Amino acid sequence: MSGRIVPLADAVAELVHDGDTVALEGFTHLIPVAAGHEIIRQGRRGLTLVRMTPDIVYDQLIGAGCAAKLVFSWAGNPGVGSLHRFRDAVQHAWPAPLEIEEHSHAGMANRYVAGASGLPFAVLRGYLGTDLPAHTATIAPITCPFTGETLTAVPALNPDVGIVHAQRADRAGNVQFWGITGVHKEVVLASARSLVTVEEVVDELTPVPGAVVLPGWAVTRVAHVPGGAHPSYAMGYSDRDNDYYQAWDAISRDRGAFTEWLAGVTA
Amino acid sequence: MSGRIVPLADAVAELVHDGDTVALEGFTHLIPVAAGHEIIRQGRRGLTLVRMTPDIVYDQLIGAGCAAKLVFSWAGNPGVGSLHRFRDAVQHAWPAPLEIEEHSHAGMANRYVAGASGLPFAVLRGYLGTDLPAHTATIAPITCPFTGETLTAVPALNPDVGIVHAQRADRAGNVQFWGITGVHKEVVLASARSLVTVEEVVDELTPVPGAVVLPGWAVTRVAHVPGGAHPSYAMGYSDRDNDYYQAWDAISRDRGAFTEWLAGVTA
Amino acid sequence: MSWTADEMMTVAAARALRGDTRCFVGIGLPSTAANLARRTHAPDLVLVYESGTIGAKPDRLPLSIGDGVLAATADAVVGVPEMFNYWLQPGRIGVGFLGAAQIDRHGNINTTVIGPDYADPRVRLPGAGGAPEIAASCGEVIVIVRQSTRTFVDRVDFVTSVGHGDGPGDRARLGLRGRGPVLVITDLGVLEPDPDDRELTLTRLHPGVTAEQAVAATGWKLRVADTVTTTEAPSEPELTALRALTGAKEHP
Amino acid sequence: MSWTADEMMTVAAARALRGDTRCFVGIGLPSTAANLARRTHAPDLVLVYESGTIGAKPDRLPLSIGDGVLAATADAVVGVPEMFNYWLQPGRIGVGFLGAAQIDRHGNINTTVIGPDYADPRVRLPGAGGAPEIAASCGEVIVIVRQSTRTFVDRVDFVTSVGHGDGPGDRARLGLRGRGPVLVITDLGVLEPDPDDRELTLTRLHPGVTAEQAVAATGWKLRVADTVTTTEAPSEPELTALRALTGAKEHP
Repeated sequence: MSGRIVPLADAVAELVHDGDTVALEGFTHLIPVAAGHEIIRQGRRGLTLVRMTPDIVYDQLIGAGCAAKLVFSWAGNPGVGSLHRFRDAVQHAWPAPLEIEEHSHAGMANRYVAGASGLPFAVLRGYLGTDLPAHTATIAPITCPFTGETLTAVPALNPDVGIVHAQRADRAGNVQFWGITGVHKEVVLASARSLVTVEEVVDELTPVPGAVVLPGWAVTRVAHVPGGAHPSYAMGYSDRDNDYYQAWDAISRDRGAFTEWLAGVTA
Repeated sequence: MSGRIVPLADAVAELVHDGDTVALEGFTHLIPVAAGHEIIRQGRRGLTLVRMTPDIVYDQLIGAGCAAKLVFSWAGNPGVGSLHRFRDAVQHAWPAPLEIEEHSHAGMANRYVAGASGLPFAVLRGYLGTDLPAHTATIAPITCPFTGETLTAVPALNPDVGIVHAQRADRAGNVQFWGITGVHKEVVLASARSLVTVEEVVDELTPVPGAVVLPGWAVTRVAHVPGGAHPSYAMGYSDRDNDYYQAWDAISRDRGAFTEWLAGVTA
Repeated sequence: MSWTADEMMTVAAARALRGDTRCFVGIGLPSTAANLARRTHAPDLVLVYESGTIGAKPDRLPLSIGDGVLAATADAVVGVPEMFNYWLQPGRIGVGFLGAAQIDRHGNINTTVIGPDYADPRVRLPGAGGAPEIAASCGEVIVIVRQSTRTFVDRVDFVTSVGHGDGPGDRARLGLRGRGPVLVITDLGVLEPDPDDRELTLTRLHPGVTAEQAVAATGWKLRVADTVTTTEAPSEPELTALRALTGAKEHP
Repeated sequence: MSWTADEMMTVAAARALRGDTRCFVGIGLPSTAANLARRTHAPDLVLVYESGTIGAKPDRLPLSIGDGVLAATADAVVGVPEMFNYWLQPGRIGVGFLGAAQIDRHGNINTTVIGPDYADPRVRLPGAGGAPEIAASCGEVIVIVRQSTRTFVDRVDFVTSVGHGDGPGDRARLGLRGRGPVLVITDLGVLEPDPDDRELTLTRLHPGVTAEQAVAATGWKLRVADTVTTTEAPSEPELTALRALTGAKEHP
């Protein structure tokens, strides 16, 4: 079973291919940033990137030219401001045009739920009266067969690869995470292949209040990457590096400064 | 806030009225049996009883004449056999006719999910090819607006009253339960009014691995009823009384023996 | 060691579970068989109970589907909606074990009512439980049921769970994901769906049982395979492990 | 003590939260206001963050919507799908706090794009996040936003979150559960929808601000209520609590 635990570079090389639909998730917490950097290093191109809250790591992937399309619900530097690489791609097609497919959080979360559930779509009370349905083809009305009420349907998200960061795995590849768990479980279960980077590999997963455990057989690969969520955090292991979020604003505003940052990652 | 915690008899008198739709849930574990007996004692009539797995306590409520209708997915004495009072009601209208609305577990669970979510219906891959849709009006086909695939819709369950048993509450009425949690959260959130009977009222809910906490403001009433799940169990507090499940078979087989049992409850 | 027909049936069912399969287990014979498999040849078998326990490793036979020992020893405990939606429905479970009050020649199962009139049943049974979606979504289904003309009927009175419908192509037409019943294990032998027309066919007999007995215990004209093999008798380790689980005294 | 316009805005927003309301809080000014309310006049206020924390009791201002202090002090932490489906969607949350890049005369909000062409925006904004469903499902909505002609526009370039649509009856027609924006709190004063036609109307001014200033900072011809009240200036306890939260030095 320990064959499930591999080095990060091997896992990314095995799982992520040009043109894939890839979701790196983590709602503020446990964002798999190191895995994103590895995708940049391996020079993947033409990815459809999926994420509820594209933030720094997606700004980096977009600026590095990995992405052809972004499926998302809120793209910003939380607490700081805009994502300048994302803006530059949408507004000026730099370094490449970026197609977008835009939803709300409720819609994205339910798309993952449908994906994890083996259903082709999910139903919610959402988007009604907004301008989103006019610009997003993946939002459609649906009628309740019992009450006749009109609600909204969104199609399932089933990424080729789902990637999250977690606190721990045991040697069999069972994964445990706690704190703000976001859509971690859903993205792993919705994806055809999955990678979980972890702070620590332990002999036994002792129970933790609020913890979610994903059995190893539901995960494709696990990689041991301490600090792999930086500048986000892993509750019980690290704190959020708020200064880095601030610093990113200046780096990302300028194509030159960004290119220099990028050289540092791919060196 | 402590006004939320009241004696069981008061809670049942306040929340459960003749003709109400009432769900007592608990998947093998944490079944609110004492609350069911209190409903019997208070002589409620014409109830629509909802429960995934009607077992002893529903056999008792049906035999006592409280129910006009049963909405369910599996009615049996788990590990023992049939529910004889349920059978007698369906086959011989004793003590009263019992209308039934029959689903599968997947359908019932999703009906509670829709109810808890404020949606009029849920979608699942279920019932296809079975004879259930021909006999249950609350099963309908629904078409995915994106793929054209036909799936199954079931309407939300929103009981007037949802009742569950739990391990603990704090004095503000926040409720905590762990182990097999079934559809506890869903039934409380789906119901217009709710009652949670608890083994213990504590000053503070210390975290427990695997525990679910329902904030007090999401619960209508809490009653302190140690042993209130007997003959089912409350993990960490009591064991399942398997002998009682066996013994119920003989009591319930015979109208006379049952009537004698009933006299003991209502005495 | 001698053994009963029920023990043979349980051992045969246990043997049908291989390696690290995920197995959706109901209480009763399926649970006994799955726990026996985990203690003998399939220690990595992942037991999944509809009460929400994934990867339970009970040290004794659970007495109900929601036995505390399941939650206490599981890799993960999830709510019932999650169990059906995230784990069963998408086809993550390899094998589903089902029982039956009636089973017909195409492996369709009835656990709802006996008699022609749903509204006025001759016998009211417990109903569907998790079975319809287990039968639909597991990679394959194994049925364990004692064989008699009362149970093995030409057409079930009520289709609670779809086996092979009316024959080839029906599962695909209905959009059911799994392969349906691949084995029906009884106290007499084993029936398998014919590869061509999906009719249940006698392919194996337990030691000491004749094809005539199996045919006589079936409510339709049971087809017998050209080659009928004989089940290997329960081994001493199998019986010892089984009796340790069930607490049964050594059989006379 | 003197105070800034932003401090006045935050204090006014905090005061709008009463008793044991459940409040859906976004990061930034809404979070500051909600935390201030909990520390001053509304200790039983239930803070709900879209990251999944219910009843968080942070001892400092959270720096992000998923700050560890929220999970560590919450009554319950749930997954994001559950937060939106079980807690927000059915209308369990009394008050939703929203910001805006643009807001129009009927309280509709834009946080998506500036400019007439969605496909080729003048400014690409972060997008919807949780806002459309917060605006739809909370009992009522309070908007906090600095007032300027750039932000207060006759018609938003993009409706990200519905306020009062095009006027009376639109929310009901759309099937939106909550009452929509009941207060728009700015650095100049407070706007409220007219009870009849739902147009945002100036009803209150912060101390030292004139109606002319508010009108001049609005991109449509702002209606001024017959009676415009004056906000009570921030009290010393309010300012002390606010500055303790934000770490701001005492103002000049």
